[in-house]
Amino acid sequence: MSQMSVVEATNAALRQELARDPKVFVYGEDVAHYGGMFRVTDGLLRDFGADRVIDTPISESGFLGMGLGAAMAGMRPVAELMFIDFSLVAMDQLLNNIAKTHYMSGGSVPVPLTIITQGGGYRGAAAQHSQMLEALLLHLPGLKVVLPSNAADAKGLLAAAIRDDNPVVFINHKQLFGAKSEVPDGEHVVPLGQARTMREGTDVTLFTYSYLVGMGMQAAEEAATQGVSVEVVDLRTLNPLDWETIAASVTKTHRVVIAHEAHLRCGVGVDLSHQIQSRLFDELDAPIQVVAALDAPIPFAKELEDVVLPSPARLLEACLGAVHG
Amino acid sequence: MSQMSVVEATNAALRQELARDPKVFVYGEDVAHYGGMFRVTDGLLRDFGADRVIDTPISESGFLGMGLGAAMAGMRPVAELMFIDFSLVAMDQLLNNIAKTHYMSGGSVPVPLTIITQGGGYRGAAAQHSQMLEALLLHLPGLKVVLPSNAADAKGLLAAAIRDDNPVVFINHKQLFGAKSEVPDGEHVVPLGQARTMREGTDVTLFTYSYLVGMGMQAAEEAATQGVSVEVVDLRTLNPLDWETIAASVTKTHRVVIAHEAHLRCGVGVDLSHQIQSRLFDELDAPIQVVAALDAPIPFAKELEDVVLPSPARLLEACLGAVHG
Amino acid sequence: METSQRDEQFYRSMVRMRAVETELLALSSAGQLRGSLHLAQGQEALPAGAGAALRKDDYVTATYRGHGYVLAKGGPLLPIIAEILGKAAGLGGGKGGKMHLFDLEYGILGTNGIVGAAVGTAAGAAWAAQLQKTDRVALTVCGDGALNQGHVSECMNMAVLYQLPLIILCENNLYSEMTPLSRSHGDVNLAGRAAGFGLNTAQVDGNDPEAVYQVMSEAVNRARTGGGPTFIEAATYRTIGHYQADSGIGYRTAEEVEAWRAKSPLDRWAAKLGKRAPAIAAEEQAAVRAVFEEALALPGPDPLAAGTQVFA
Amino acid sequence: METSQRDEQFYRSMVRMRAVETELLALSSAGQLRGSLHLAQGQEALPAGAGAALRKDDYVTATYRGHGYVLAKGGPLLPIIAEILGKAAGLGGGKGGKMHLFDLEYGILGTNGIVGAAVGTAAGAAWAAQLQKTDRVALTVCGDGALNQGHVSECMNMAVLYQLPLIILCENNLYSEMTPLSRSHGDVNLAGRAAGFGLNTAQVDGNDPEAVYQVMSEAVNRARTGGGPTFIEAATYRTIGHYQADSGIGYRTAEEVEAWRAKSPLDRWAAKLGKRAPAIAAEEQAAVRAVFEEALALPGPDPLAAGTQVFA
Ligand SMILES: Cc1ncc(C[n+]2csc(CCOP(=O)(O)OP(=O)(O)O)c2C)c(N)n1
Ligand SMILES: Cc1ncc(C[n+]2csc(CCOP(=O)(O)OP(=O)(O)O)c2C)c(N)n1
Ligand SMILES: [Mg+2]
Ligand SMILES: [Mg+2]
Repeated sequence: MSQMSVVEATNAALRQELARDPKVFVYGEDVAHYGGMFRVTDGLLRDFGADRVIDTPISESGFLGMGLGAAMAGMRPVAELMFIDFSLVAMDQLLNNIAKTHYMSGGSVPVPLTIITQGGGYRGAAAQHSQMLEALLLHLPGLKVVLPSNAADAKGLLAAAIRDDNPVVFINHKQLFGAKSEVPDGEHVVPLGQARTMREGTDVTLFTYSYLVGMGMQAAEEAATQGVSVEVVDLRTLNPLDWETIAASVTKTHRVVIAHEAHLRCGVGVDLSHQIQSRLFDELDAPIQVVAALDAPIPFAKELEDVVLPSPARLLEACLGAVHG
Repeated sequence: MSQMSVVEATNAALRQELARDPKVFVYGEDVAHYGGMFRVTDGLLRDFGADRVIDTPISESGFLGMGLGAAMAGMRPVAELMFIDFSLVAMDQLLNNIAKTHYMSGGSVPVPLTIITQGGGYRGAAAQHSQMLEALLLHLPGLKVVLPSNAADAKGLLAAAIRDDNPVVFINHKQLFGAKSEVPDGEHVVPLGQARTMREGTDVTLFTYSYLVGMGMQAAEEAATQGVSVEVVDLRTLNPLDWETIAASVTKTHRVVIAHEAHLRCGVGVDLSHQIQSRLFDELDAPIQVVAALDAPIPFAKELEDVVLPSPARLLEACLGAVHG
Repeated sequence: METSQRDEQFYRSMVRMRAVETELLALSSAGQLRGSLHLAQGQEALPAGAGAALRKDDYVTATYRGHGYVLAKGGPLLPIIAEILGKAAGLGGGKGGKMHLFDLEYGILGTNGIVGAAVGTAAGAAWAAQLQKTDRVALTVCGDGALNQGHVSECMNMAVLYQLPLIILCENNLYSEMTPLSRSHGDVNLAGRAAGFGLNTAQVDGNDPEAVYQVMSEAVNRARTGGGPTFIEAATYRTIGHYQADSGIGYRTAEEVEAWRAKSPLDRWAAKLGKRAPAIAAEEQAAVRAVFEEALALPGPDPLAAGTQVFA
Repeated sequence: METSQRDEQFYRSMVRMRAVETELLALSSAGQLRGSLHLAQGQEALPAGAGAALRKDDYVTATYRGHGYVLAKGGPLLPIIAEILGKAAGLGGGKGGKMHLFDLEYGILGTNGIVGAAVGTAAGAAWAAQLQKTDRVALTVCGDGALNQGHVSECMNMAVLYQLPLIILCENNLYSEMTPLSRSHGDVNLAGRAAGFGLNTAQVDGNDPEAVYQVMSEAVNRARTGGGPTFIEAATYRTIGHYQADSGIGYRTAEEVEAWRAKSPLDRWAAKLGKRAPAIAAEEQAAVRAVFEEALALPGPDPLAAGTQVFA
């Protein structure tokens, strides 16, 4: 085990996979010579060479399309999208092409393409640089979507993503980049599709992921002092979902809060809420609550951003509300 | 009243608004000289001239961005996106720019831009020409989204959309284009945000919109012969939602089915399902069911498309299931 | 191959493509084929010439109108036709359909329903070939109108930047759907636009398979030997409508269509082959008809397959 | 206006912009300013020269680095600074922030955080001006790197097609973030790329406000009189990092940065104005400082405003 930041752990996964498989190459804006805007690709060019680590122009649609083609032609490309907000200039490649190719080809063409990116707010980056857009990627079938909440998962899930024969979008959170925690040394792979129970509880389950896992743990601790036992589950992978862990927890606590930073409407929260109520209706002792961003673009000023984005207080309130009604 | 197809009614709304307001202009691929791939803009160039009806290159990102700029500069542009599937090449303009401008400007810059498009399957148009993508447009705040189910609404809702000071996406369904029904002559405007109860019922409410309204009516009729009374509500506008009508119906029937053609995950169905269960939990006598496309891209072959897309039989089954458990 | 042999090959290829389209149009008119059908009558010289310049292991991506390139790549006819007809034995098991033909074995990385989108795929395959240090090349086919998709511009720049072994074959048939070049392009010099990105460029009579073959061969050779990408502007015309429901008239004058019909590559090559032509044509047509008969009799996909193969 | 008057105006404009950036950088370093701060030190001649060539009712869109153009458009300073500081009295009530400045009265249709995205907005405003039969023009400012966004290519073509009264001012500062032109552009001749789309083009020393003013005036005049759009490639350099956390060194040599510092337009114009310069500079700096003091004392937005103004 070593103490590592999420950036270092992400870098370690890229190193691990570059060393392991000559088909892997990493590319994106400023990733090679500069080492990545967020240092995620630091040193890779030096250690793996110019054929494995490549700078691109600011052409997300073009270079994701090229990732698709390269994947079809036998490579295992890892593309960096600097901010997930910029996925919107490449949505056609992501959703009409990358996500659909395997199916449209009748299963004959695998697309082992990984896209690493980051999202999230809380830093005054305003409406176009603070978003969480995982729901857009989940609505149309064909992409796996992964969001680690800590360094060990960043390493292990990214390794699994790169080894997966499907397109996977791996989303870090900018607030977690510097967060240090224990990461297994040597080969470390965390299978996609396994949620992780971060804290056991009996009164209510809080399902969450990414940066809000930490907030959820805070809220759970505070709730405990108020006599409410919160189980916190880090979903980790949103497609595939770990339904077993989800169902087991719901049938234990009978009360559910789902929290994420993205917007409410057509988001992951309402998605999971519906799946739970439609499959486990009789298990529910209270309405499912979803904590999400308010229905407004992310504002710049702190006074406003604090209101729009979820806070530990809102998570706590939802957990207590689920129990006390 | 006149009998009109949805295409004719859409055309009538464009004529009505072009005649009414010199700031309105209509543009898109093949819309002017040819009169539109689906004849929606037939005759407009002849009747309103080359300054009001304009052909564009195949540059959806560019021309929607231009619509935004033109709207900010005092026009009321109406852009046609030939298929909603192509919105994906313009998502950055739609979601990072058009949807956010009014808010980012602190309310100082209105964006009276209307986008007309069409979606939907059931015609063997395969994975890239059969989609319903309204959920993507709803996830991020800032766009109004309208989907008529008949000719009268097509005319009235489009007129309201063009008069609205906000960006509105107006989505026809390709299966409805030829569907004729009664349309009020003369000025006809249907305010945005009003659902319409198409059929009263007492056992279960079916919330739906667009092409599936017709399927819902069919299912309701069949259910009636089996002793189940289905209330069918055409949502018409997905943002804003008509919560009053929705809540009134749920508190009447206590059982809910939501049906749409789009995919399930992070779609409109799970969205509405969550809103209903979180606000009206105690009113619900049964789990809410969502009928949606199966989790696969829309396949080409009829045998497969029939399975992936909702059918009257699946709607009926869901309604009966909601009642009989 | 000698010129005379090539002439026969071109003619066969063009006749085969026309025969396939004739069968498809008949099926579509009879209501036996779902969805839109984008035919390429008048443009057959392009796949014929381009296909002959490629190796089996080279890559190809093309448009919704690109089935001709799939045929010309040399793979067996039955799985292609079966896919277009939506059969279980089709290349994509009936899931993809006409606009989405994939065949890894023959380097077919997709025809594509989104204008311009296939250019990125081919550029990426060219990138892979380069990184793998093979001498494979990638061909992507797009229309004149597709140049107005930003995605294509992005890829043109990257093709030059990385000196990719890529050929962009632009079928300039003067129209994007029903809109002429003059109402879609600020400057109708397409090769000039590509040259502005630094691409090698060439212009060619797209109705002459031999000319297409020559210019393609030059571009392929350049790409194979590290000379970078080439943009080829090919002048051509579809003598039929944009898709099965379009008459092709109204937005184009009858004279214009007639003038281009007179330049039909099939007729030109029939004349070239002289007396040999009818027998060759009959042979190809019979072969195509046989494949259609076989394909039409095949079973459709199992409905249970609808939910499979979303993921590998 | 006479040249000497203009020289003073340019100098004032550049000093003002530098003073604003100096204040912002200090606030950011002190942790009193949220988010990323993209400064334009070294590039001040461009807004100074371009702003002088525009009327109040002309339109402007620019990048995350575009606050200089907002200042140079002539609107009052306080609401601009207040927005950058996230105050209720800011142009956007604190909702937009630094990267999203809008002021309809002065034709400011947005600085923009998405590379290239603002080009469409300006092209659309130019379209509106044309359709409304006014003689307004629109200026959009983008970087060298932004040309690699497909959106920009699409708009270049449409600007020519519709002969829009649009000026695309491309600030070629040789880098997109930390990546030099040679690793992002297959062909580094940016004006050449634009010419391939049929745009009128010009190249200019972007560190010379008078030269920028002249070339802009020509383009503006052409646009006002129906002569269509112009692409201006301006050679310049940011002598500071890409954003506040970037030293600007490492991916650029110290010599390169120094060589460009020596071409600083502020120094050049200070020398030009001679003895008059220090007093002018002091005056502008004092004015800016006063505005900052006033703005910093203003209240932040009411948290209740967070959910309002999503829709009109
Ligand atoms: C992004 C996108 N926009 C619009 C369309 C609709 N569309 C299909 S074909 C076509 C015309 C394409 O013209 P061109 O590139 O010249 O090719 P051609 O059809 O003439 O072979 C259009 C606009 C599409 N498929 N994709
Ligand atoms: C679509 C998109 N991709 C990437 C970015 C991240 N980004 C911000 S500025 C920048 C560099 C832009 O370079 P250039 O256009 O030359 O402008 P400059 O910053 O040099 O003024 C990049 C890549 C972005 N904001 N938007
Ligand atoms: Mg064409
Ligand atoms: Mg730059």
